[in-house]
Amino acid sequence: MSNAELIGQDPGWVIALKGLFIFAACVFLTIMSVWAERRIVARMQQRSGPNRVGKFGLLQALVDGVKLALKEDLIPKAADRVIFVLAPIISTTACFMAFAVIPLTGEVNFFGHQTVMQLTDISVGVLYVLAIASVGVYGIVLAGWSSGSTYPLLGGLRSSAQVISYEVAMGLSLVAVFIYAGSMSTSEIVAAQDKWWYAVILFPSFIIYTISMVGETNRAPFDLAEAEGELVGGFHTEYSSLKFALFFLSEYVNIIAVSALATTLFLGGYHALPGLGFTEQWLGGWFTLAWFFVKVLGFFFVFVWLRGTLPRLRYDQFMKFGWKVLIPFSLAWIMVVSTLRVMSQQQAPRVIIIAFIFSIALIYIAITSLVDRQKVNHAKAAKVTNSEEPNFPVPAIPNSRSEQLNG
Amino acid sequence: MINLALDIGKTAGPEAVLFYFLAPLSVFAGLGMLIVKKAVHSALLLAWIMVSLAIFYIAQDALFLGIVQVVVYTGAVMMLFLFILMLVGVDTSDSFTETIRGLRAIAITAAIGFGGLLVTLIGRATFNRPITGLASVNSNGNANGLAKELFTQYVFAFEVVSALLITAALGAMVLAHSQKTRSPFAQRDLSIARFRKDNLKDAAGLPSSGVYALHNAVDVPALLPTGKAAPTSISAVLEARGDMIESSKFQLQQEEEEK
Amino acid sequence: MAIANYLYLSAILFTIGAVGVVIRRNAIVVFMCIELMLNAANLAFVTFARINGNLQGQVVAFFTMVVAACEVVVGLAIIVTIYRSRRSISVDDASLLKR
Amino acid sequence: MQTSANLVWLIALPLFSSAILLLAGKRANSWGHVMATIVSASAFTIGFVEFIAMQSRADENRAVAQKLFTWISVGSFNVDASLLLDQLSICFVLLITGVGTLIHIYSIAYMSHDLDRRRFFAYLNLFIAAMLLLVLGDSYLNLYVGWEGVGLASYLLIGFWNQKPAYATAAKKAFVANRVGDVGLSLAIMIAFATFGDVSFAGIKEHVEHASSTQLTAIGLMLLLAACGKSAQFPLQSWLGDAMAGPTPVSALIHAATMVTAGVYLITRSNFIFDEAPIAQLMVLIVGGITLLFGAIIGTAKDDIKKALAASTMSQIGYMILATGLGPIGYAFAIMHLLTHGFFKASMFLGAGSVMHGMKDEVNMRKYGGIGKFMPITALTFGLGYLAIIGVPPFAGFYSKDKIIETAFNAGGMKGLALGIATLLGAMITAFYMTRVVILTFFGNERWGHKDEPHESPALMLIPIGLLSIGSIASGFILSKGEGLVHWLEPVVNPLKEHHDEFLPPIVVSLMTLTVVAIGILIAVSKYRGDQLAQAPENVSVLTKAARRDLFQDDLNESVFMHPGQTLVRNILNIDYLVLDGLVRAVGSVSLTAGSRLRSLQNGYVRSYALLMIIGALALIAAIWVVTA
Repeated sequence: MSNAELIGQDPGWVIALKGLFIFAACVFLTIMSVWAERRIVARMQQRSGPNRVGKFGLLQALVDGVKLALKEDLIPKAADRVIFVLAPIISTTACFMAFAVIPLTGEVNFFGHQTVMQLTDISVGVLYVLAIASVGVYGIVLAGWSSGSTYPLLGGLRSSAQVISYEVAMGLSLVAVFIYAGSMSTSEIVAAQDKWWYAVILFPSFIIYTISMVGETNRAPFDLAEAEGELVGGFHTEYSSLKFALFFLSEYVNIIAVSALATTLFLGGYHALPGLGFTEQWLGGWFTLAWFFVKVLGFFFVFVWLRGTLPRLRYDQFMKFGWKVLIPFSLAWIMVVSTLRVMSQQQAPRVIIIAFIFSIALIYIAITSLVDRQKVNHAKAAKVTNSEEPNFPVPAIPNSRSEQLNG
Repeated sequence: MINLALDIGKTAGPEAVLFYFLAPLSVFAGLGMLIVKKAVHSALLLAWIMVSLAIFYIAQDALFLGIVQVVVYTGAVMMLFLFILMLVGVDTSDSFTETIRGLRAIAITAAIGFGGLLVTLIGRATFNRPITGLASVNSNGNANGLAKELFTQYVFAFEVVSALLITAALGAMVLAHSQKTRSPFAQRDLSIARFRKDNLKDAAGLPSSGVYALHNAVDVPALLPTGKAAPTSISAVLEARGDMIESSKFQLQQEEEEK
Repeated sequence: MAIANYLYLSAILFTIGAVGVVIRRNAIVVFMCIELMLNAANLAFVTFARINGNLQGQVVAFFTMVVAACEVVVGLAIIVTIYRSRRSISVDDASLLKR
Repeated sequence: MQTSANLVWLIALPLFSSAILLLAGKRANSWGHVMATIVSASAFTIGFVEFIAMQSRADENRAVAQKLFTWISVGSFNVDASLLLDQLSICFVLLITGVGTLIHIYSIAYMSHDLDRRRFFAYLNLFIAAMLLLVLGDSYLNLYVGWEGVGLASYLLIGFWNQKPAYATAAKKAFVANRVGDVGLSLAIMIAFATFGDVSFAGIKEHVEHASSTQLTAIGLMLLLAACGKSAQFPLQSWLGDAMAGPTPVSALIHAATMVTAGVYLITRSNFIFDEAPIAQLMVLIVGGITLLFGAIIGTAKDDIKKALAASTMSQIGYMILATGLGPIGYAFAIMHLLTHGFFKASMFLGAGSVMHGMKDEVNMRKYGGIGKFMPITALTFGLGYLAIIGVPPFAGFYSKDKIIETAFNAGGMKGLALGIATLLGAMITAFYMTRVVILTFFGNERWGHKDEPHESPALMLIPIGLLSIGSIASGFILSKGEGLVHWLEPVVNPLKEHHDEFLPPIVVSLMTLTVVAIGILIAVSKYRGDQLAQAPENVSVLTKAARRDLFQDDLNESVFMHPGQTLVRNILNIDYLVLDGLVRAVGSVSLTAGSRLRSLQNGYVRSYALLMIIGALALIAAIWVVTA
């Protein structure tokens, strides 16, 4: 019995309980992930991080949340009040809604009812996630605009431009998955990965998705929307108290959501790691939830890891990277994938498939070598201007000195 | 002949509830679009209407279109609108005094007549085929069915539309492109410019704002070693707006005594 | 509930959009009203598809969306260009041939 | 009818020569006049050879023809470009080429100082070609081409010195007056074609009895109008005096000897029409009678020697026209007078030219006087011409004019009496003014106000004058000997078989004529005997004043034709302006007003256009609503 049919049989109370469960899980994960992030980053920076409240400082995020909620709720005079209030609500709502189509477990016994931990299963589930993500952008844009201040506006515009740009790359990276899975339904995509994860088969897609999901969530190194040095706090500069908390929440829920989607689409979803399938049989359906969260938290760790190690990109570099690298590469990759897919569906001889892959690789090498040569040429051209003697005193540049010595 | 308004298959309860809840809201939102002063509010109301329509699509067995509606319209098109709105004259509220005499009255009259006639026309429209619904064509999934139509019967139109889309994208790029008259003023240029000035006093950068230890804000000028305020430490914008706090009260007491 | 209700809604929204095109002066709002009209037409198409029991109405609605997207892209580019030269996005200020 | 391949050369030679002279430009300056003269002489030779050949043939097949090509072929209407040389034509051919050649020779000397002599000769050759085409054409349409050609040549030659505005105006005047006559000719051709379906002389002559008298009268009147225009007959006579603006050889050739006689030729050629149209014939008589007196009276008052001669020409052509109006017997006398007149008038004009040549182009006779002493040969030849024109026997004028007077009397009844008296009166006045010219020019005291004495002209000028003088002495006698010309022309003009009763015996008429001539001479001698001739007297009779003003011919034209015409045109113009243009303007202004009203719709506001679209959509929906209701 497929997931869709199982969900179709759900009575109303099961749906309500599932929704509650997902919401609670998201909030809990947010709170714990804030703590986890601070601890991990602290470790990476050779600090201790929060360790006072509760064991290992586990309650730190909780008390922070309480403190945030008790702060004064300011609305600037220049703000557009309605939208100012509306923006964080849109943002938060949208990020929770994405979870509706994520299958968290396999078939489980839910208070005596056989079902799966998935709120709904629609045939265009992944598109739905994208749609919700695009609605989520409204929260950021409107927050930036309604604050009636320059920094938030710039931050909001930046983040919306960023999200829209990277949504394109993200959508393109998903196309390959759709082609291989033959469906846009999340549960069917998970089911299609029972042998091989798409992270393996469609490795380039996986990479593109991973990059663009970081961009999509405005996280470091792509956190230009809240670049403190440039824009103070970005779109939420004027927000305080609970409304700020909502943005905070939505950011982390978003991280969890895109991680969950990545898990679903590329890492086999709730299924166990390869070779550990026996856990599912032994420990029952609910144990798949553990596998799911392990994978999601793995992604979360990557997010934190990135934040801890990489500096922020400059805005124009970032947009260039999105439009001039990710998207063209995705398009080319989709062409390759669809060709291969059609070949295998038509039972083409293996020789031809191998020849095709080989020729693609050759073309790739040719293009990259050309690009490299161009870069070298540019560098050579640039050297000439560098060697010009500036008309003010400058300290000796080691490289140029050595170049001069070496000829 | 079947009267459309009377004999079309009545739909189930939940859809009726959905409709009677969302339809008036979307009509009000539409009317709101016309009367709100700020264009951003109009845009939001339109986005709301589009989401409502998406829900209607889904309710009418057009799942794919519903989702695409949200992705394309609410996500991309309306976001583009907001974007442009914020780029150009975001603060301008529209004036509602009509400049073309009689236009508004005629427009509203004509529109009411138009809408009224259209509604009455639909009301008495007849339909000479039994209603089949979409259950059979959607049996394989709405997206699949639509894909089949698009890539068989309408494949040529599809290709043409894709060409149109590319053309539009290129056209927009050409239209919005402005030839830069000088190369962007980057950090490097700024640095060189600082050093090329007559005196090298500021070559290391301007002093930071704020009176250290007593106050820390961008609107307070820094104190020079002599204890006097340094006006260059304040952003020119703040200075122009008059948002500058007098720094004299933060100056060292003994300086004042010396005077 | 009769399916024709969707058509009524479509007609009303279309009319509202038409009024908006005429009475609003902000070019972007005018543009949005055009989008509203297109959307109203799309609703009618989807409803027709349901009435007729085939997907052709939805196909047309799909094409409408694509064409609307093109229109918006080009239109907004034009508005930006006009704004650049006239520092205004009022459609009345763009009555160039008038004076 | 026999054919002759030579006829075309008569026309082609001068035509080619003219073209060469006009196209060759300055290169032809040195030899152009010689070539033109040789060409003219060659044409005369051809004509003379044809004449000899014609004489050697029997009466009925003397005429020769040559078809050049088929000119117009439209359904049943066929016009060939054909030439016809018959007994009538040969007279003209010889006159034109003969006098023409002499005048060419004369012009070589007369125009020797003119820078544009080559052009002058080109025009002369053009004239010769056109005039020959006129007299050689075998149909009215061919004649018409020549008719227009001589009009053109006349225009060009009158206005030869067009650097003087007055001369250019004179040329224009001649051209316009000729146009009136040309309209008459073209109308005549059209009526003839409508009536007979043919425009050739032979064809019309054949069918003339089938036509009604009204049609014939109409054709006749139109031909008369044409003749009036070309031959300077009343009421289209006014251009001839002004045409003296042209060089004197032109006056001699075109405006005395040949072109102005084309009207006589036309009427004579159309004898078969006039014989059947008594009213038209009567009109011819009236026109001729009026003109002969008219010209004579003008001639008495002119001090300009050329204009006096021109008035005389007008008067003499009046005689010829009158003669043609007298019916079959008159045609021959008209042609005879035409030929003799051609000689003596050309001789006198050339003589006048010679005088002018000697007098530094002075034309006022009152500045002459006593020139006979200085220019004896010119005076002699002029005197011979004088005797010829006043009709002293045995000079040429006596034979031809006397016959006309006699025939006029013989016309019978009151008509004959009136015509006879008119011709007699004309003869007297002619004697008067010609005597006046001779006395003023060659006798009396010397009145030119400068030291330079007049000198005799070069031989190149005197030889042609002398030859013409011989003609003016002998031609009358030769032509009338044994009624030679009358018989010669019989096949063409069909003289009436029955014989008229003679009103008076010929000898009586001759005596009467000589008597009135003598009276005229005596009056003139008595009047111009004195010394006070340098200034024209002021206190003169009304008639003299009128004559000095050309008998008000220009005033008449202005008041009868020009002013009503101008008024008519002005009114038509007003109608055009108010009614037709008004309609057009009304359409325009309605469009403009509608446009300016509708323009408010085009206000540049996109929104109002959108509103119009909505209204259009509303109308559409309403239409659907109504249709499906």
